[in-house]
Amino acid sequence: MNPYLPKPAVIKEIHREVEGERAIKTFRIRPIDGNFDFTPGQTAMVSVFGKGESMFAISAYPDIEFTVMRVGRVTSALHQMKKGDTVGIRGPLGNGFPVKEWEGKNILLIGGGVGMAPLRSVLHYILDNRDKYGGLTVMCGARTSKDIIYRDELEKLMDGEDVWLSVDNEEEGWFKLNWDKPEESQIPDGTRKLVGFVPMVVAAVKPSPENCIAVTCGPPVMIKFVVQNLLKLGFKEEQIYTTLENKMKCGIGKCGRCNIGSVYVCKDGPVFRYDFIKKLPPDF
Amino acid sequence: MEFLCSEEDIVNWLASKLEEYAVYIPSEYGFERASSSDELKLNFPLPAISIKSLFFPHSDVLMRFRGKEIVEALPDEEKKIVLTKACDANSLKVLDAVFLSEPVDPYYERRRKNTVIVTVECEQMCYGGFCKDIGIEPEGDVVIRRRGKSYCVEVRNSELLPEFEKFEACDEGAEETAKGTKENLLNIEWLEDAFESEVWDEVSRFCISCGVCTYLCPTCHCFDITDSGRVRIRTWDSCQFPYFTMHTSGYNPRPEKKHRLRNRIYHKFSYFPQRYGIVACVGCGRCVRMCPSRIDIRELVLRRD
Amino acid sequence: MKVVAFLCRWCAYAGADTAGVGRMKYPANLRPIKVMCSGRVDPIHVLYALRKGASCVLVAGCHPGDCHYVKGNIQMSRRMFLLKNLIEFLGIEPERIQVEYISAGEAKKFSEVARRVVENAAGMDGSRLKAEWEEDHE
Amino acid sequence: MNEVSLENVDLILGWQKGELVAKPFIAKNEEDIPKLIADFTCSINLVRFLHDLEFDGKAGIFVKGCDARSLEMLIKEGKVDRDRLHIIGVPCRGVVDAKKAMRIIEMEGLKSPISVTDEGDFTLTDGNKTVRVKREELLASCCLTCRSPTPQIYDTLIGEPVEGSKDEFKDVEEIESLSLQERWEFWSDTLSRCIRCYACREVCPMCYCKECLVDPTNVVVTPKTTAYEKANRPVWISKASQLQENMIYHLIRAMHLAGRCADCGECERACPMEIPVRLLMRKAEKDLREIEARLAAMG
Repeated sequence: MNPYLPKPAVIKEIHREVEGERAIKTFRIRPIDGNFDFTPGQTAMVSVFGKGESMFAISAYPDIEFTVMRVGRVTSALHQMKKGDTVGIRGPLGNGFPVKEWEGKNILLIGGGVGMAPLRSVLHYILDNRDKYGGLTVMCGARTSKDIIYRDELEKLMDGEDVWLSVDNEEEGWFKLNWDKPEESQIPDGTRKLVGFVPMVVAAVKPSPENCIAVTCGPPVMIKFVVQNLLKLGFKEEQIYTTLENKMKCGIGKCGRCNIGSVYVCKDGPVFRYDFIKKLPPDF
Repeated sequence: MEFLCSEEDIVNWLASKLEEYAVYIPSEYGFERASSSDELKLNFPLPAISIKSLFFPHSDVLMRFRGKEIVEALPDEEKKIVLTKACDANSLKVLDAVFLSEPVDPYYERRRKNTVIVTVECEQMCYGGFCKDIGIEPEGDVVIRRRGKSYCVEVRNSELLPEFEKFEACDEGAEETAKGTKENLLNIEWLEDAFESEVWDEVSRFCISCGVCTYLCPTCHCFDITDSGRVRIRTWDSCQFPYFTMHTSGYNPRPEKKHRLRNRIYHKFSYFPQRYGIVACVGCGRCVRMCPSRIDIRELVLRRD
Repeated sequence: MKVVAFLCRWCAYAGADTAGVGRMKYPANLRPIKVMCSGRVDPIHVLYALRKGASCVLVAGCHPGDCHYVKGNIQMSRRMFLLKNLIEFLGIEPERIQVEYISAGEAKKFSEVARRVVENAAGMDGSRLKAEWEEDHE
Repeated sequence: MNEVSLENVDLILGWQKGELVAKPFIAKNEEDIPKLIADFTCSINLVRFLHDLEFDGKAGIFVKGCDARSLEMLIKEGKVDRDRLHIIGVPCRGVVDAKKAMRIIEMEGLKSPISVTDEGDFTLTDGNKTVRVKREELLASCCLTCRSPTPQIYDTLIGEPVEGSKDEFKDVEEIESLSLQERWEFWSDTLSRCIRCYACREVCPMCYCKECLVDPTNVVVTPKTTAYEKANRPVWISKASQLQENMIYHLIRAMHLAGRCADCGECERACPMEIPVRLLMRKAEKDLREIEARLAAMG
């Protein structure tokens, strides 16, 4: 097997998540030969022939979906593609979340912006195997309500699960958290839509660390403060998982650009436990 | 097993292989395929471009796109004999560790298998080189050492043994004395807590972020994959280039040359040993000799007397 | 066999237009590219055309003194003179790069130049600068 | 170095002793001053380092004749502020090319450390063995045709001015005398060696663009760069080290340096594959001079 060779795959469905300059679309892709087994949190290389390939987190389970923000050459080319077009897909790559290990525990998913994408695969997996897990809490934040990806899906989920949405700027109908002391915010019962940065939401909602696994993904600054607040709430470093990202080319730990210390994010990651990340050299 | 041969014997043996094998011999700039026995000799320079170019060339077509079809472009298999020096022969251990570990790189593997490495030991370290200082010993299927006017040929690949049995055995005592017991001068323990050290500002001050050190290095193996027209190619890349690690968003985890130089040193002497158990430097001295800013890696990793 | 022609929007391209209106014939393998000024033509554009398989490149601008941007055409001619000399120095026929001055009214001159350049290109083998390995040249 | 002091400058960009050739050095304290050298081993053109040198007030810089030419051009192009520099001119009798020296060292089997002395001709010695080398054999190729070895701009001049030689472009003419086919063979042989390490570009004081036309990966991306912009950057040549791509790279570099090249020879000394990079620049220079002369004759 040539690990550099992508499989041809067909775009089955395209869903527009966010419009505008930093547009986000979700692509459902099916490899022509059908085989593609992965665990939540794994990634794959998506090729646009002649333009290049880029690494994306798989954002669904068991469907193969990629949520792609338009930022560069490959992503722009992807955004111009239509249903039925052919792309290349190479993977699954990386380690994925240890979802089996987490069975019987409460799960807390904290996502910011397009960082919600890898968490959605975990979410789908847990919903598929709902009886194996304890409580489920989802916190998803974005700049404005229009920037929240998977909003419909998350709003539907609010009926049965503990789902919190948040935006950075005030919007009508959204409850504003105490800006200086978020932990003292009096969130009215039943309110699930908040105004405040994601780390503030964590501080305000105060999820219990008891038998809980926290998974966070988003911009580096957000991750930093979310982790700080989780630790304040009594979470242990071993209870916190996050994903890292770096520039990647090969995806199989050979091309040498995504290393943090001796770890290759593409092969040994992208999922890392926080106590492990702390031991890495600060080179990311 | 070791055999005593003259230069002529060895050249004749190589010449007898010319038909079955592609025999590569170092020239000034790189490895060149010998077309006749006249080109075979045991006295050759250390080429500017290292042995890696034979197995991991600068530019390599990975695949071609024809419409929706993806056509794999694997290189042809080739039986090779490569004449080389100890440093380059050792670098293959490093490259093998990277490219032949799971998942195996088929482009490298195809070129690498069926290769017979014939290493000619140097009598003295070349200018800028520090192989013997860091304990590099000749590696390969056949190791040739000079013994006065003749050569002691150590055949390590048992398949080749029958071809040498006609020669007289080499007495082993001579070999021991020649090896000597030189102290290993490698000094890399200090790297453990030097990540934030000011040393990196100091050594990288005149670095110009070119790719000379990495491109010439026999163990550097970073590469880039790009699409060019309907062809996907793999090319050498250098961790010293400013945009090597830059995300598309513009964020760069290693924005300054001190970060990049630090990464190169750590990769060779800390990260690589952690991952694969060997130091990724063979002391060939190419980077020392060719650095346009005269940055000398020996000052960082060798114990000074 | 193809010839890429960079034509100044103010004169040579207008000249080509006039030639078209006047139903003057010129070879179809001349591929015109409209530029705002012949001075906009960077050496890389010319070399890129050759790399992509063009046999010949024509750069046509206004007559000296007539440049819409005062001296874009003069800069172009200097640049192309140097580039021609350099490619000749590397062993590539300098005739691969042709420089002409054609005004908007000179439809006849345009069709003559086009024919001459194409004929000239037809007489030469493929350009040595064509990147054969890339396989992207239709 | 009695002529040099840190009185009016924040630092001095100079050379310090290195093996074979001098290393770049920044003198910041009085103790550093004696470490500064200026001799036949100072081949590195320090002007290139001005682009990212940080200093308060003024900086001193050592320049040879050719370095001064590049500095002059940078001042003209507004890249360097003349008022913030104290230029220390060093009349130069030619510098050693490290690669040429290393070739002799390998051939003669000299052992490190090696000292080089200039006695009209050069002497290389490792203590046991001494080799005398003709001056021309060890000098950098650009020194053999140097027209102004004495800096044309300076604040302090160290030593006596040196007379330049007349540059007759013999090396260029040699290539020009070949047929088209022979020239192609020569250049395809040398340029197919290019590994695109970009040392020639990075070492060049005149190649200061943040974004290089021929390097598809080197694009300047700021937080404001739009996705459209990033997606549509032209990739003029590929990263592959193929003859045609290499040729276009070197042609474009020659075009961009035509009339600006100071002929300091750094590109050629930096090239690990010994490609005569200078030759292309000199061809452009020669043609430009011919045009100039023709225009002057026309009045």
